[in-house]
Amino acid sequence: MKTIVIGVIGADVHAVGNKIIEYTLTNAGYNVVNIGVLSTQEDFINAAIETDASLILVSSLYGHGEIDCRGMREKCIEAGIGEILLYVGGNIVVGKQDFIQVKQTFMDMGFTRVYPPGTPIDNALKDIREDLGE
Amino acid sequence: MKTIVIGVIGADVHAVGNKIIEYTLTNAGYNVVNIGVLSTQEDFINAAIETDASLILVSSLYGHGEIDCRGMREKCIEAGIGEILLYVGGNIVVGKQDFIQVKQTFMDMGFTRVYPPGTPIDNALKDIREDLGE
Amino acid sequence: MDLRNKRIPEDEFLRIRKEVLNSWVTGNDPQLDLEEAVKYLKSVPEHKNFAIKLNKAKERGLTLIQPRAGVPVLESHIKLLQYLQESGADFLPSTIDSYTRQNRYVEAQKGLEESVSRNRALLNGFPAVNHGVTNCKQVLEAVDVPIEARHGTPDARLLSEIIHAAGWTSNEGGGISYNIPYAKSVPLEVSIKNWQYCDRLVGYYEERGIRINREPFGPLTGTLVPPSISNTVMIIEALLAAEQGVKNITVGYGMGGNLVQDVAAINSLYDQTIEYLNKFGYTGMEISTVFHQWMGGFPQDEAEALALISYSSTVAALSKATKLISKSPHESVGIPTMEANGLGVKASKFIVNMLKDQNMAESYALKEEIAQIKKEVHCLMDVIYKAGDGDWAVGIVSAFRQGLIDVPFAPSKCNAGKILPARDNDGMIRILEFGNLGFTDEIKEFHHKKIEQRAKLENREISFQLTVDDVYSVSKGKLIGRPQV
Amino acid sequence: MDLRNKRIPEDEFLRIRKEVLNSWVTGNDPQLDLEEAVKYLKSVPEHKNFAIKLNKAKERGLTLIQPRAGVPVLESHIKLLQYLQESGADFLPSTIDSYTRQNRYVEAQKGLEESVSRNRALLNGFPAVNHGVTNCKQVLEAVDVPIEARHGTPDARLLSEIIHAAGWTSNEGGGISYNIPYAKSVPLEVSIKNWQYCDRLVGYYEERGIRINREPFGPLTGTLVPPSISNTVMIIEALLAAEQGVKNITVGYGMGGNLVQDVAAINSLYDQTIEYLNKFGYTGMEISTVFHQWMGGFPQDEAEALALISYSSTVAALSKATKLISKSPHESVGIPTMEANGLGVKASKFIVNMLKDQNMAESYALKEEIAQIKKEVHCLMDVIYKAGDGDWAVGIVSAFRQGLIDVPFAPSKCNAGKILPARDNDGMIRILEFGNLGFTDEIKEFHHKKIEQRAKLENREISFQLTVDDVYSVSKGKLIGRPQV
Ligand code: B12
Ligand code: B12
Repeated sequence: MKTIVIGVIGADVHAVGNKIIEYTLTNAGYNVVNIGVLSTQEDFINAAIETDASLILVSSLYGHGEIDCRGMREKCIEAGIGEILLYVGGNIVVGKQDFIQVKQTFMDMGFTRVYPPGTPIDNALKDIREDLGE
Repeated sequence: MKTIVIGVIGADVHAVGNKIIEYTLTNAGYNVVNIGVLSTQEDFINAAIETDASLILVSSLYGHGEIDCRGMREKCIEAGIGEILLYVGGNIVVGKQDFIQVKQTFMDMGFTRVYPPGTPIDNALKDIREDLGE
Repeated sequence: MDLRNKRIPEDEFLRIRKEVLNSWVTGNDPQLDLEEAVKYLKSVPEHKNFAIKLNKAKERGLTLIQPRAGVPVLESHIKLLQYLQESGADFLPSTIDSYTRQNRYVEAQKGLEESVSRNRALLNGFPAVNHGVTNCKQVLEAVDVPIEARHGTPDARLLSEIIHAAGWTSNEGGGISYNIPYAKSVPLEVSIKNWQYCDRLVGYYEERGIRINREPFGPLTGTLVPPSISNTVMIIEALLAAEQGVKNITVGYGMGGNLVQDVAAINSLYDQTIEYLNKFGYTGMEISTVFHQWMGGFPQDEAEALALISYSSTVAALSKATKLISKSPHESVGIPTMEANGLGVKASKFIVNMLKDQNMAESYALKEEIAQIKKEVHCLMDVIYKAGDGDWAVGIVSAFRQGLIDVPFAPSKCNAGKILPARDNDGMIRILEFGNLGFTDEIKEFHHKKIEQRAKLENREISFQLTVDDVYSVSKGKLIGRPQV
Repeated sequence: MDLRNKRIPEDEFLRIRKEVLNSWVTGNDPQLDLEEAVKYLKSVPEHKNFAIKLNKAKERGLTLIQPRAGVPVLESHIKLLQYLQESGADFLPSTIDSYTRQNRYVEAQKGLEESVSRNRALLNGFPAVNHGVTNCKQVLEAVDVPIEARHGTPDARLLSEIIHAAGWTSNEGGGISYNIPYAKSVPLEVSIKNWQYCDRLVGYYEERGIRINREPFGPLTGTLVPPSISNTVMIIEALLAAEQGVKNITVGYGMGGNLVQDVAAINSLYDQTIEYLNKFGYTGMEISTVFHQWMGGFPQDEAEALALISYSSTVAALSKATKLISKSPHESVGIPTMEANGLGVKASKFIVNMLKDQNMAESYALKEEIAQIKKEVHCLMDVIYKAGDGDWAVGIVSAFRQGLIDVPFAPSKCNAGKILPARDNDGMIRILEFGNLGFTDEIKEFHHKKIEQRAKLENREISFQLTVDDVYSVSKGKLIGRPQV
């Protein structure tokens, strides 16, 4: 059973989606480690190391995602899990922005997959299965 | 007391605005001759001649205004009232169109004043007073 | 003219039919052969049959959405309908242009051709007669839901022939509701006779096992019509249609604006239509209701227009009407673009879904208003029955002539045009000037008191100014046209 | 920590105040001198005073509109507020960014500076603390209606000092409502103490004749919160505020979606707030209510979002709430543009105007639901009172710790997070899993039966899946998350 670390990054307290994601991924057969809201990059990385996770799934709802996610890939590399899959989704920037550009920004930061607003977790299950090789 | 002929042109049956216009212009001190809905260009012109009117105020609500109003100025000239003031208003073309262009079309047809959708008759009173020289 | 509320005998119907089909070239289409038409109509799948889809919705307590829409050119019209279907429309319309409504097919042809050549709509609807059966069939075949013709035609005989033969299983209109608000000098006898024909056509198909829905046009002038007046017209048109053999009827109502009065209107409309049909011996009838979103002047601002559309939908859903006719955010300006029309459908659909499982709680105020409307309708029906010596067709003509029934703001010369409506302090539509309206003194007293209360609160005289203010008020964002303070 | 529901003595308040003002550089502004501040607040004209404007609206039975809005840069923020005022907003907000809410002024400063330099908002609100009194005054002076700070800050002491000294006459929040949904590990004792300070500040001004409004945050997590739970929190925060000398309180409620339950919730909230304030000896209180448009996940489609906004406004208007917090058609995507926010205001305003003269008719269903909510609130209040041995502050902390009161989906560790809500067959929010919630068996039985009826109709087990489906449903255009058929 593959392990996925989930949580909500930064000063963000949106907890509903997080609880639904935990429920959905668990139902889909994954070992879910939920570090909850108000989590730092370090919280995610430490949890991933401790649980030997294959994927870190970052939620950001409140708009500060861009600031909060900067340098996360570098921190993963420093921590020795440079190759780990990094997803981000929710409402990751402030306001209604052109998503092509937003996606590029986060891809450039080293995220593996970047999701537009309103993508329910169910729609990402296919990607997860693919990336985790199942 | 100056006379104004009002009516709704063509196959148009929108009667509400017409009744309100009659009421408003009468209250404003004009002699109003209301030929009602479903009126032809000839109906307007005949009424204007019979009552020695200073202004013909054409309403068109249903969208066919452009077809219905073509040649009206020429008919006035033929009938010997070529100089009469001709107003048109309501929803004079089909759909939401750029009004600058619409206005030009009707000015080219020889209308004195052309009003955009949603201009209540009260907003035209100033123009009427001005044009009728009061 | 010998008007009676009697089923047209088949031989007479077929005789008139020849004349009707001869009135314009597209009437000569062999697809208008009745056997052909029956065959084609039988091939229309159930989910595209208006009557059947309505029955199912009614059974499940749903409110389904239908926009208004029609453009002259065939391809554009199909594209428009497909777009609306994707936006969530449960039923599709084809709104017919105004020349066709007046049987001015020559002008309609000109407008159609110019619309093609100039690539810009010069007609305000789809000229179905000029298009003929083949094109109308193409429209039906291009979509996946039932289609209805929506128009405003005093003489819709040829139009009705063409659309039904093309598989359109619903036709809006009626001898009263498509005359009084839509014509100036067509005698009521004539339009009623014409619509008896349209109904008889539907009856003819019914006899051959084909379900076709008929929908009298409830809103009339769309402007401050007191519910008892439009409901009375609806019931009479239902009786006239039933006599000609129509079985599936959707009676309509245009929103007034006060939630309680609107819900009461739909409730009493349904009850009393059934009551009168039963009482006069029409059995096996299938009755549903249609609620029209606000039919008067709309606000210009598109957010406000969408708000009004949403509010209308809320009222419709709470009234449990089976069908809801939607408007668009362009309403006050002109025929909407495809996209604007779609927005109206989406907003409406969202609301009816949100309210699907909710009911309007029974309340004293609701019961009272239902009772009031029913009392008024009974009163008017009695008066009309007497005026016709027991014949509804004769009665309604005579009642209109005498002003015993009277529709505010109607252009028709057959209408007395003496009553003046206005809102009371709750925003319910009442009557301030009765003309010769066939109300009892008790009912008049009730209305007068309601209007008096309002005038008192606003500290002004009872006059036409109340009516004028109320005509404008909703478009200015208020229900009641109170003086500014 | 020594928490009690007791008014903070003035000397202690002034002592703490020094610390508070020292926590960030803008706290040293001489305009924060209390005499200065009192003078400035006294110069704020009546029409810009939140409390006074609310009182007037309540007296006239109006529902006034307030959007949410805040951008980091001063000039843009002012432009935004002016635009919303022109769109019809009766009250203006300044929504504070999330770093400020966590007292992370360094990051807020960084975000503010970057927003200026990159000419693009990098903060999700207006960092009022970093801006300081002068800038906040500029905001107030640029508009013509009262301003309130809206945030979600467990420790809003410095923020409150700055905004009130700048003439903003309302502050949203409370020790419970700005902790449980907005924080993870801030102890409830701490946030309540902090908010006692904020309330005491308002009380201090009250004593000097300045009316300031306080508004506990009713919606909590905005997600399927049963009305009795949020109402209980509201009443307790009102009691805590009153103890500190606050006189003008607006208790809030986030729309659930069922019309009857929502109207019942506002009605009982108002009644019971007054009941408890009276019972516990707080006199001269001015209580009003605020209704929040749908606070859960919004639909993506903008027409649907506007429909939801309009429906929410309809419910609000029928509930006769004094204030309505509006959303925008961009809600599901991100912080709205000025224009999108304005559309929400316009649509909301249109609806409340349409319904101004209409009342929700009294019905059996409404009475019943009011009685149910009141019964549940009384039950929870009793439990909390006991848990605190007669002290509301102690009681609420202890009740949360034990899960006697419990908020669904809350991130806070002080919250048990054991209850699971779901809708019943009418779409009313009920509870399917109680955890340790302080309900009597009778109340639990009532909820259980309601949920059971729904599960039965849907032919499935009672489980968390109901809750999950209901979390999504409104954003997908249905009130109840029923399985697809
Ligand atoms: C009520 C109404 C009806 C009623 C009319 C009842 C009746 N007999 O009067 C009914 C339901 C029957 C009806 C039918 C139709 N209608 Co209609 N109707 C309306 C509606 C909703 C309100 C009109 C109204 O009464 N407003 C209140 C009065 C007081 O305002 P008013 O009419 O605008 O008049 C004022 C001003 O325009 C101005 N004014 C008018 N004339 C002039 C002239 C001058 C010189 C000046 C200065 C000012 C001025 O002063 C008046 C008083 O203040 C409008 C849309 C809207 N405005 O919201 C559509 C609308 C006019 N209708 C329309 C259409 C297309 C039709 C139909 C063809 C079919 C249909 N789609 O349903 C038929 C037409 C039948 C026919 N042959 O004419 C379209 C016209 C489209 C366009 N121009 O692009 C509109 C705009 C709706 C839309 N967006 O599609 N309609
Ligand atoms: C409920 C809500 C709240 C509640 C949250 C309660 C709680 N503690 O959970 C309250 C009222 C407290 C709140 C507060 C705030 N909120 Co809020 N909130 C919402 C709202 C309405 C719904 C969120 C929700 O629960 N949806 C339901 C769940 C199931 O969906 P979800 O959260 O989107 O998660 C799903 C998907 O996004 C996806 N997903 C999530 N993460 C990931 C990751 C990956 C990799 C993938 C594939 C998928 C995925 O899967 C989830 C399950 O399907 C949204 C707007 C909306 N969506 O309609 C705004 C919204 C998220 N909030 C917003 C903001 C700004 C705030 C506030 C800053 C202040 C404010 N303006 O009110 C504060 C923030 C406080 C803080 N420090 O975080 C903004 C964010 C703006 C932006 N990004 O531009 C939004 C978008 C509203 C808006 N348009 O302004 N909020």
